[in-house]
Amino acid sequence: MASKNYDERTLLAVIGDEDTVTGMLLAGIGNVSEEDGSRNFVVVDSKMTDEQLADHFQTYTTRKDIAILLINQHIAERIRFQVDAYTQAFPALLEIPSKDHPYDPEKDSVLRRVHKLFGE
Amino acid sequence: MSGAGNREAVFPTRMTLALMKGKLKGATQGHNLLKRKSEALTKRFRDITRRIDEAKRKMGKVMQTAAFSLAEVTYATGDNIAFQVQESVKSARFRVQARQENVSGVLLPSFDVRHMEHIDDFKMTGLGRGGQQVAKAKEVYSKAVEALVELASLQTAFVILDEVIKVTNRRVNAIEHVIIPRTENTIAYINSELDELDREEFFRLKKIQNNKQRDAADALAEETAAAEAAKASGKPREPINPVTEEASSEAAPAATVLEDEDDDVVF
Amino acid sequence: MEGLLFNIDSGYAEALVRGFRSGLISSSQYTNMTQCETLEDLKLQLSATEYGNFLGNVPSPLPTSAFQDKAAQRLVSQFRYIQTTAVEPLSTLLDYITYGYMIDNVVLLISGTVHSRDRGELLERCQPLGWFDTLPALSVATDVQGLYDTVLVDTPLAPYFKTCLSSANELTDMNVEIIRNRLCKAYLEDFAEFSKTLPSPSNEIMLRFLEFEADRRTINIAFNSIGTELSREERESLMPALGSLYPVATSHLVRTDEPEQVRNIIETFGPIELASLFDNSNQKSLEDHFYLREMELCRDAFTQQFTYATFYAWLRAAEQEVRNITWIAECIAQNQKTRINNYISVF
Amino acid sequence: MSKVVTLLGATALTASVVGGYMLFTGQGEQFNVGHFLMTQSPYMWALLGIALCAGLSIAGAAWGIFISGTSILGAGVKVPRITTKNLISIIFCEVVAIYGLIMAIVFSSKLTVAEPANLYSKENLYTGYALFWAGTTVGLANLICGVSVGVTGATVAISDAADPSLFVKILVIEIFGSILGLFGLIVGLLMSGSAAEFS
Repeated sequence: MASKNYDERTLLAVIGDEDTVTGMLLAGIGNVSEEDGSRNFVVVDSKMTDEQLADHFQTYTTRKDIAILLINQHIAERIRFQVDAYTQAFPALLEIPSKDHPYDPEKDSVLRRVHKLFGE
Repeated sequence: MSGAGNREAVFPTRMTLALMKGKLKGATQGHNLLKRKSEALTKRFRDITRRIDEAKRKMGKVMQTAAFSLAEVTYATGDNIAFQVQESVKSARFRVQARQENVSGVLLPSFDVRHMEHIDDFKMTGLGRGGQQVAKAKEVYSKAVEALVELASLQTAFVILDEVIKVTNRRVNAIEHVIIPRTENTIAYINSELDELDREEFFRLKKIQNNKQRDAADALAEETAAAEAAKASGKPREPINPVTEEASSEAAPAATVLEDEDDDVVF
Repeated sequence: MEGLLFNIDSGYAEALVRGFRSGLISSSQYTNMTQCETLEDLKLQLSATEYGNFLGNVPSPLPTSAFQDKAAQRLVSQFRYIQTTAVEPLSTLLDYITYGYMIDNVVLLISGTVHSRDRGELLERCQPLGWFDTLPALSVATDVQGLYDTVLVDTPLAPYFKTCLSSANELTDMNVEIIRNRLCKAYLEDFAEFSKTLPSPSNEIMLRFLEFEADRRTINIAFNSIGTELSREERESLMPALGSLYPVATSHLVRTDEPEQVRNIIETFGPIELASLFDNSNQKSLEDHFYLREMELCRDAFTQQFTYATFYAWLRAAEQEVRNITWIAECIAQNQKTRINNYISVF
Repeated sequence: MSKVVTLLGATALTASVVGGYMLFTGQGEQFNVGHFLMTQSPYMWALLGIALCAGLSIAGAAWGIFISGTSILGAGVKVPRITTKNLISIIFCEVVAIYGLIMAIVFSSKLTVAEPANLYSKENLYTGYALFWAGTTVGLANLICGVSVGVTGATVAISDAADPSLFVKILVIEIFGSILGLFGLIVGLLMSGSAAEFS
């Protein structure tokens, strides 16, 4: 049963700023569902509220066809509480840097756990 | 002494003792095995953690290169293709497939990249201008996403391993600090109870023997008296009785209890 | 003769444009800019140029997009200023320049409409230079015919759409991109027709620009259509019937399926200036070469006074400058110092 | 440009049609240039010369000022420092008008009242023709000079705005342009010098 669960998860999803999303789409991860037109990517701009963002995050973490969820670090920062609370293995949550916000390992929820484990 | 509180509620019989001894052995063995599993997993875990740490740092660089290729596209096309790209998306070309890997009995998923070669949503992007840069950006980003997928595999493994190791460690600790001491306590208790029982039995036997000897002495006295009186016979029954008593006390204690009114009614 | 009559209508505007052109960043200023370590430094460097404190209102940290947005805004306001001072035939020429952006906007709206996106968001993304009053109404249409009948017939782009009407009526992504390129072709050809009516030497210089633009489109389409399912006829319908490659090289180019072949054809049939396009030493891409060539043309155009081509050249040079600034900002922001000298300094 | 050509063509056509009509309807002898010249008042020629001299000079100057003025204004928007310096272009153009004005004054000093009987005397006819052609020479020379100074002035303004070191260099060219008007002036003076006042 579990393996069947994995098999259905073939997509990557991305929550990010425009440039990141564009790049990911160029790589070919974009998918628009034929049934309901739902997308696996969302562009976060300054107009999007934190609630909307949290909703998107919720949607993507509960969708059954997503294997990996990529999220820009500075966007994850806005919903840090939720991101830190998320510990499921599937979909894998990955914080990625964006163009304007270089990667800061100190903020990454997983890396923080890593560091905690090593007692750093 | 914790013996009274932390033990299993069992009747201190020899069978339970054997059972408990088996259990203790099993627990010790399980503890060893689990400990080893936990160590193996931890080793793997540390390895993965280190790789995650590395990969995460590397990712920063990879993503920067990728973002830069997008800057080249912007430079070449003169305007932002973001919107165009978002609109022409239909179906994912870049997919992943989860594969499972067995590490010390733990199924760790890892993602494999699958390129759907026949799908290309952006064939037309940059047709009039900047097509080469778009193609290059596509390539660079594909590489970047591949690196991300690898990282995601590691991270998923990390999350799962973390969980599994926690569970295993909990089990190891449970066995080490709860089950083994309790079983040992139980065994000690059963042993002490059995010893007690033995002593009682011994005492009882002694008492019975005493009684029997007294009876025998009485009988002898009577007999002597009788013999003296009549000089008749009736001795050979006495040694058989204690043996039968002891056997029946093991096999069917109820009968003995009923028989022996003066026995301890502890059990 | 142009000296006698040109200044009657356009002397002021031309001098103004030349003033703007003098304000373009010089190569020494570019060199200073490439030495910057952070975007704040770059902002400081830019404030020493004509840009002044155009980034004054942007809060820190500066995103690179701010450089692009603000610089583009500034360019648009300059262009609008020129437009308000322009009279015939300069105003028509400037209108023609904006048609190119209009095409982009129309295509943007069409593709947005196909995917039923929010209209306000779409309009925000439109090129301000290509704005026209009926633009917001575009999003009502669902097929090309409807689009043409309801909205576009009133816009200057209407004649260009004629070539697209014959094609498939349904709007899909593929079509949208093809429509864009067809429109561009029709636009370029029409622009060239118009340029021919300008007094000499404006017509000569303008044609040089437009033929170059046509060559660029042709080569790009030839390259980028390799590996797509575009038929020969379709490819041909996208390549402008203009420029130094038309008709001989163009007819060969539609039949190519190998990048190497494209190169051979251009080296065989094309003019000598285009042969250097494929020199990919020092990391220059095809696009870089095109920009370099365009900037050479711009520089040449400025040496001739009393022509309308000055305006076109200025706009192109200023656009290049916006790209350069964006590029340098990107390079600084992303620590890619090795590539930072890839900008094209115009003057 | 084409309008000018059309206009010239139309004029030539009209002239030849009228001329042809007169020739072929037996009035050919009215085409008598000598008679025409002999019967026109020398005052007419003299005044026409003065008018052309002043008018064309001022037209040239105005055109020049216009050409360089628009450029100076336009360039001055972005580089205000050039406006004062480039007033010299305007002055050069203005000088051309002054040449015409001076010549017109010199010419009009010859305009004295002649005896009606002597009106068509050789001297008076000569004075009339001399003033006419001197005025035309000065006027045309100044017209072209004004335009040339104007065009160069526009270039000076724009070059100066782009690169201040170019100002003097191109100004020299402009000065040479403005000297052309002086040539017309000198020749005009010489031509009218030998003409006596009307008597």
